[in-house]
Amino acid sequence: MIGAAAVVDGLALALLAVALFSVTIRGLVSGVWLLVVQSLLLALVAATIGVSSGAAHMWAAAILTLAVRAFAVPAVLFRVLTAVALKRETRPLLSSRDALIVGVGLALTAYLAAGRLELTGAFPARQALPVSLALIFIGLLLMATRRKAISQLIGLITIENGIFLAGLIATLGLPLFVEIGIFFDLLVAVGVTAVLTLRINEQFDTMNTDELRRLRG
Amino acid sequence: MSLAPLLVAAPLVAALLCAAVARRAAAISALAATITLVVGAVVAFSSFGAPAEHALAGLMYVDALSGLIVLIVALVAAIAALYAVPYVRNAVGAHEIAPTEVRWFYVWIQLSIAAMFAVPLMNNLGLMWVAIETTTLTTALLVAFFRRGHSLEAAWKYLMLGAVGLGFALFGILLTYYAASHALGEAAAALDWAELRANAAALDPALMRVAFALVLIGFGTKAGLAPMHTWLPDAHGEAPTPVSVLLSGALLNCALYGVLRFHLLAAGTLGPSFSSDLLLGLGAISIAVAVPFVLVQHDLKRLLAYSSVEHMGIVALAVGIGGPLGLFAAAFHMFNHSLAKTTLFVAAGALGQRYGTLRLARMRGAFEVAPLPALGLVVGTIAITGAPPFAPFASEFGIAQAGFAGRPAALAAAVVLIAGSVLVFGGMLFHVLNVALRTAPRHLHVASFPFAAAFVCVPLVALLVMGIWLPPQLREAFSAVAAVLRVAP
Amino acid sequence: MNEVLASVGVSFAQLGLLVALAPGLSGLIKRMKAVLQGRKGPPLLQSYFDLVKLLRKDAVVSEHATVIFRWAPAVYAGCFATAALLVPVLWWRAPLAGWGDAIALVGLFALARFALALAGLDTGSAFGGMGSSREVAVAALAEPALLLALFAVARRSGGTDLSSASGFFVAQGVAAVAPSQLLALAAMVIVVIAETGRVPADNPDTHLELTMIHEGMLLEYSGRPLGILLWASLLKQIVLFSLVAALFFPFGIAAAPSEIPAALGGFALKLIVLALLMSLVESSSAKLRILRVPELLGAACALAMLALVAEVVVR
Amino acid sequence: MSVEGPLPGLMLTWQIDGMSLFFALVVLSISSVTTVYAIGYGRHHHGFPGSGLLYALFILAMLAVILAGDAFTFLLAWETMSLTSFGLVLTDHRRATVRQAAWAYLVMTHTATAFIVAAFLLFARTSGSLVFADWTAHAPALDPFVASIIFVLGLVGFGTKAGMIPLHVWLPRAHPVAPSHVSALMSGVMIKLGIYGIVRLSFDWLAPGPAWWGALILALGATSAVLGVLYALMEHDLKRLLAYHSVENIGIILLGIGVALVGRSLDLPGVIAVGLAAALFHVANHATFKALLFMGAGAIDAAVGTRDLERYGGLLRRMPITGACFLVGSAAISALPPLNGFASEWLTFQSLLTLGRVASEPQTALLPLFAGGALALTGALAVACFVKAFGISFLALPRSQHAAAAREAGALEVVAMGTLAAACVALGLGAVPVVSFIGQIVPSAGAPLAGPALGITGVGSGQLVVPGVAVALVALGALAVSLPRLFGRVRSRVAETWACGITLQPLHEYTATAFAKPIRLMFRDIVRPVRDVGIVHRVGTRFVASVDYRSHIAPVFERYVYVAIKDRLVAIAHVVRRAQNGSLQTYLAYVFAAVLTALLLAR
Repeated sequence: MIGAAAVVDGLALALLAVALFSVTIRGLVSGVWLLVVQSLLLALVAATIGVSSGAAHMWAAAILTLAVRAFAVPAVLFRVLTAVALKRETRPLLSSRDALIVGVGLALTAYLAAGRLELTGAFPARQALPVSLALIFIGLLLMATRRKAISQLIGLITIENGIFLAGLIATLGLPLFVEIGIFFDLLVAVGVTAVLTLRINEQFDTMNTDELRRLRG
Repeated sequence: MSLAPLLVAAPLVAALLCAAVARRAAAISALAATITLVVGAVVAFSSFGAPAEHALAGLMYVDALSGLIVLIVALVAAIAALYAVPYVRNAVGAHEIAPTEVRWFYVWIQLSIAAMFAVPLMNNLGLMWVAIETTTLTTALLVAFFRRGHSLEAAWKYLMLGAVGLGFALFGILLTYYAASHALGEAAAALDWAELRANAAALDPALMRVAFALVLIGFGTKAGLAPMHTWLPDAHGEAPTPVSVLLSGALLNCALYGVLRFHLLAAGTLGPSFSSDLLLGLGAISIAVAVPFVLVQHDLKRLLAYSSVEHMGIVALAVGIGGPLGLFAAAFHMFNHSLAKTTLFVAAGALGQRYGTLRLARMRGAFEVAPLPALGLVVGTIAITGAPPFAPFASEFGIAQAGFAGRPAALAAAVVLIAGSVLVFGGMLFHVLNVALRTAPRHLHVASFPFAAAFVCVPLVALLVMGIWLPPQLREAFSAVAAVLRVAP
Repeated sequence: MNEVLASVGVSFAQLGLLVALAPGLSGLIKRMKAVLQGRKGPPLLQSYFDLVKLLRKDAVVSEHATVIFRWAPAVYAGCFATAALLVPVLWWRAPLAGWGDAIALVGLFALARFALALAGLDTGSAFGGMGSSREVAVAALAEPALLLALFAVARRSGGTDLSSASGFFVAQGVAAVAPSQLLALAAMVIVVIAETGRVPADNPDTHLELTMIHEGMLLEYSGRPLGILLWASLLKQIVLFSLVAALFFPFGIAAAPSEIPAALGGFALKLIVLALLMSLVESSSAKLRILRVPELLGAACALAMLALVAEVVVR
Repeated sequence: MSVEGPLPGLMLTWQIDGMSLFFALVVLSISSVTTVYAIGYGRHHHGFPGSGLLYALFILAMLAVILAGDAFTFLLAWETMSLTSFGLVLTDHRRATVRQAAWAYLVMTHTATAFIVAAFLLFARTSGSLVFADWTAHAPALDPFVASIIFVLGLVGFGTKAGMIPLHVWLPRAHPVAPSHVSALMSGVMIKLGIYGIVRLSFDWLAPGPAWWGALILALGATSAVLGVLYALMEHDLKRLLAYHSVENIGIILLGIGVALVGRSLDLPGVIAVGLAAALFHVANHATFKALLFMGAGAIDAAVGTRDLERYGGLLRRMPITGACFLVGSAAISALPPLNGFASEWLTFQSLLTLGRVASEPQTALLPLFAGGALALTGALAVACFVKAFGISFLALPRSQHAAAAREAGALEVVAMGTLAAACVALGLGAVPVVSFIGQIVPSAGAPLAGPALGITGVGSGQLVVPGVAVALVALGALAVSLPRLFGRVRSRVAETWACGITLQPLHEYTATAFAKPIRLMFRDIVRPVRDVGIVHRVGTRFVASVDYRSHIAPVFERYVYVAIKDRLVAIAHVVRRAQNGSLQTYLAYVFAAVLTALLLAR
């Protein structure tokens, strides 16, 4: 058990590192690749818990993670990127350095906040819950500081990942049918968002959300 | 054998049929909406005063609260689907919708309706979340249906904020599940409403506080509670009008339903004060935030949207006030708001198509242009802003009375309610009168609006009657809802 | 039945007395003024001659005039005649006591003013309009001053009934002298000056368009109607004097039939004193600019309010 | 009597007692006359479709207000009354002023309703009931502080409807623009229901309170009376002028109520009786003559086509019956004997003096006495105002083509006006039976009668026999014109008016503006006149081509209170609106902040 927890802790820290890294980079393709890495790590977490606890549906979760988060979603995103021929996030609201500083600050906040929540009986990985909160915060940071629609989508998926991690740790996953529903939703969400992104690109000739500031008051 | 599954199934089938039989899409959609109206009414009225009922092997759960939402969704969906027929025809005529796209409009409308019916019927809170998330996705596409820049912008913000908010809600549900699986043991039933409600007292209080806070913010975003409401005026304002009707009349209530379920749960664990106070505060903030945007507004549908923010705030505030009267009035007000807002949006949509714009500055002389929609707009505004003798006054009066009789925070909230509704009354009426009166512009668009009298007058007369006398069936309905919403002191 | 007849008789006697004395009083004041100013002045009975002459003359009526113009003299005279019956003069109880009080008196004055001001507007003459406009403006302050003063008196005497007030002060004797009473008297005198159209509020002897108030309204009247109006305004003057006498110098008023001759003498004396006062005021002051008149009347209001304060506060 | 309402435990209750009966009589009698007028008026002036229904609903709603027995029913009727009258005010909605007036009216009255709701709910909080009778039963147990809050809230709410200054601003805007039969009902009857509310509130629902309640009403009444008539004098729009007179008369009614309320605090039944009798009598009287005057104004408006006094003139020859009725109304509203306005003002004076005599505290005694001075000022100014209104409209030469071509109103209108003119006379001469009737149905208002006279007995003295005064007036007036016949017969000759040697033109006549000028100057510190003089020179010369002179009154309350509040609100709204800046990032920040706050609260 202890060994498994340590593994999960390691994986969680890796997730955090990946997320912080994604804050600093500007390339959109690499951003999506980092999502793939996050998803793989999550699948590993699920698998580890599955091995250690013997819960069969954790395996299902791992496989679903691989299929949806690591394969389907990035595939859609790559399609969009190809369609709009876009490479880099230009002029984010924060420079890479500042974004990293804020990201680390948010991660610390997450540790502080999560420390107050006593999750007795959860999977005993101490890092996992703070990391999941940190992922949520970092996702929000990404959404709030990036101008490209696709970057905001990356942020949104980071948030989802954080929630998913928390779900894995805290409750060994939701009931399977709920989880399938959530995965399905994620897939549709990404699909719908992709469609919207394409349409926005078509309409405004850009994916810059600066254009999307006309509805006020 | 409950009819409840039919409510989800019928629109789904209708959606498939619409996709398959493009030429008859409008008729299919209208027929489906009529069927769900009848079935919804049957399901709803059999739920009031009866013990809660499970359907579809425990997947669905129908009590009075679900019944009320089902009733509202059925009513609003029927009006929206029926109104969509002339609306879409006019929009095609005005080259806003390509003829080939028409069927997809109905497909998405029916899918949205199916998801909205699913929300109040789901026994499992996780699946309820899934249903709510599904409504976001389907309606986001509808909001963007016109593919204009503004619609896309609105849809984008709606989707992003909705997704983030619902993410928090999911996190809250996870925590609830965690707390429940501890209390009830590892069980697939740990997120089932009936189980949770029965064992609420056994849940971990600290966890439930955080869970409720997250769910409140999450579903509150979807329900348009301030300060998470920012997507709402955009989406409601830019969507095709039948979609605005669905969003404002039905969907907001569905999201609020989610909040209410968790409120009951949290109150079961923590006692009523924590969640009630949060609802009270958020409700009061929503009312206060809506006021300035109503006073200074340039777009008719945005005006109505901010009014929705106010009214969702009022319902939240009413539940926060609690007590038999407050809860009865909350249920009553949900119903009133949906009916009145639906009428207002239909009237606004009809006028908007005549003028070719929804900018308040360009709309005038509506009484000359289209007397019935203009009447609907003016009388509907008077009704929804809580002027006697219309039903929203009765419900708001009940809420204020409960607030005045309650604890100091409730009294303060009731004062906010009264002050807010007066200011909103002045603001909305100013804009609406300027639309309805004055001299009409010379150039108008051609747009037909058959059965205008039925769309406009029937709901207004209903609101008038309910402001003075409530049919015993509805009285029983709202009492039953109040009984479900009752939290032990 | 006899009592009713007797009271009707007394009423007409009082009315007759005041109507008869009114032009004489005016002549007296004119004469006193003349003496004070070192002139000879008109004969005492000149006012009678003027009035009788007017009453015998044909009238010229404007082509634009309506019934208002024709009936205004009747209303105007009727008001002051009724007012003359509300004030106790010789007998302690006024003829119409119990039918009307101080407030009714003020109301009658207002009705008279209403009628005459409308008549002033009726012919379309700008002078008439000017007179009406000024008349109502001056009255706007004179009336509150009069009523406040009357209130001060009434609060002291126990009511607005003029006869009982008069009787109350007789019974009080010297004790009736009080700060409030003096202040009220001062206010009342100013009101009387303004209401009777005397210097410094108005000039009864001039017809100069730019200064006149009362005369402006009468400008289109001639012949008999003018005579009636002039006589009625003289009646107003003597009624006001009688009011001052009844409320502030009621001593010597008759309580028994045998005292009536003495009361008559006393009344004559009071009138002479008041006439002297008026002529002194008129001789020693200059006519105010029309727009300064409100200040004078404002002072009257202030005095009357002070009278009330004194009445309430000083025990 | 009660019916089930739309909320649990809510019964729509109806009640009738003497007070309701009295006000119902006022509503029914006046509205039946205005309806006759409306039928005649409607032959030439068609309202919008459904206006007849609204009119009927309006009357019904006024009755329902009076007969309501609980808060909810009352509010239903109350707001129905406001909404229907709002619809009727909008009849001429193509004019911007009408729309603004109607909007201002509805918003103000709705705000006032909110105050009433708050007061009612405080009652409900204490007594646990919405039924008026329960409030009365619980009144002694009410916390004095709460009672005072209720009183002030209710006073604001009902006072707005009554048109009490400073809550009056809607009244002179909304009343003039409505069709005249509606103005007659609004000004004559509807605002009285505000008085009804104040009377119910302070004499029925609340236990006797501190004396400052009554003193407050006295002060507000005096202010309303004086300012109302002053503003009326400055008006040259006939219907606006009449509307301001409603403000004045509400002030006079409030004086009576104030006296009665102070009397109630000091437990002086005699004072209560006189004050209430004066107020209620004046309610009936004002309803009668104000409805009459508004109908007259409507007839003139219909005949001349404008409400501007300066374009009238010479109407008495052209509309003799309307003129006669208007004259009666003018005399009545100016409180001239022997008409009804005089009788009720006499009672009001007496009530003020009575309180001034029996109150022991100096300030309690001085306030009503000074209010009496204000009332006297009001009366004198009212005379001035109606000399202006009647004289400029009906006398002298027509000042416009339209006035010269004016024709008498139709038969039904004339019948309606004649009825009310007769009622003005009858209510004056029959003051004693009327007051005794009021005393019978409203027992607490029963005292001010002394035998066959209106009179104050017990605490003071002063009597008035209106028929006696009338007889004396008529007899002596007749005598005054017939006695000179002793000097022989004289003839009268018709000639031109003297205009310094030129033929009199309408332009030479005194105008309404000029007529009011001395008073405008006297009270310039209060009414704040503004004059705009525009001089146009002939091109290239220093010769004056034309001079344009306009004078108006600075709308003090509108500008410094209501417009200021509205502007401030809108300014705040503009600032707050920036929060919705269109940026998704900002919105996400709001959500994030909300989450953090909620989590903080959840700790």
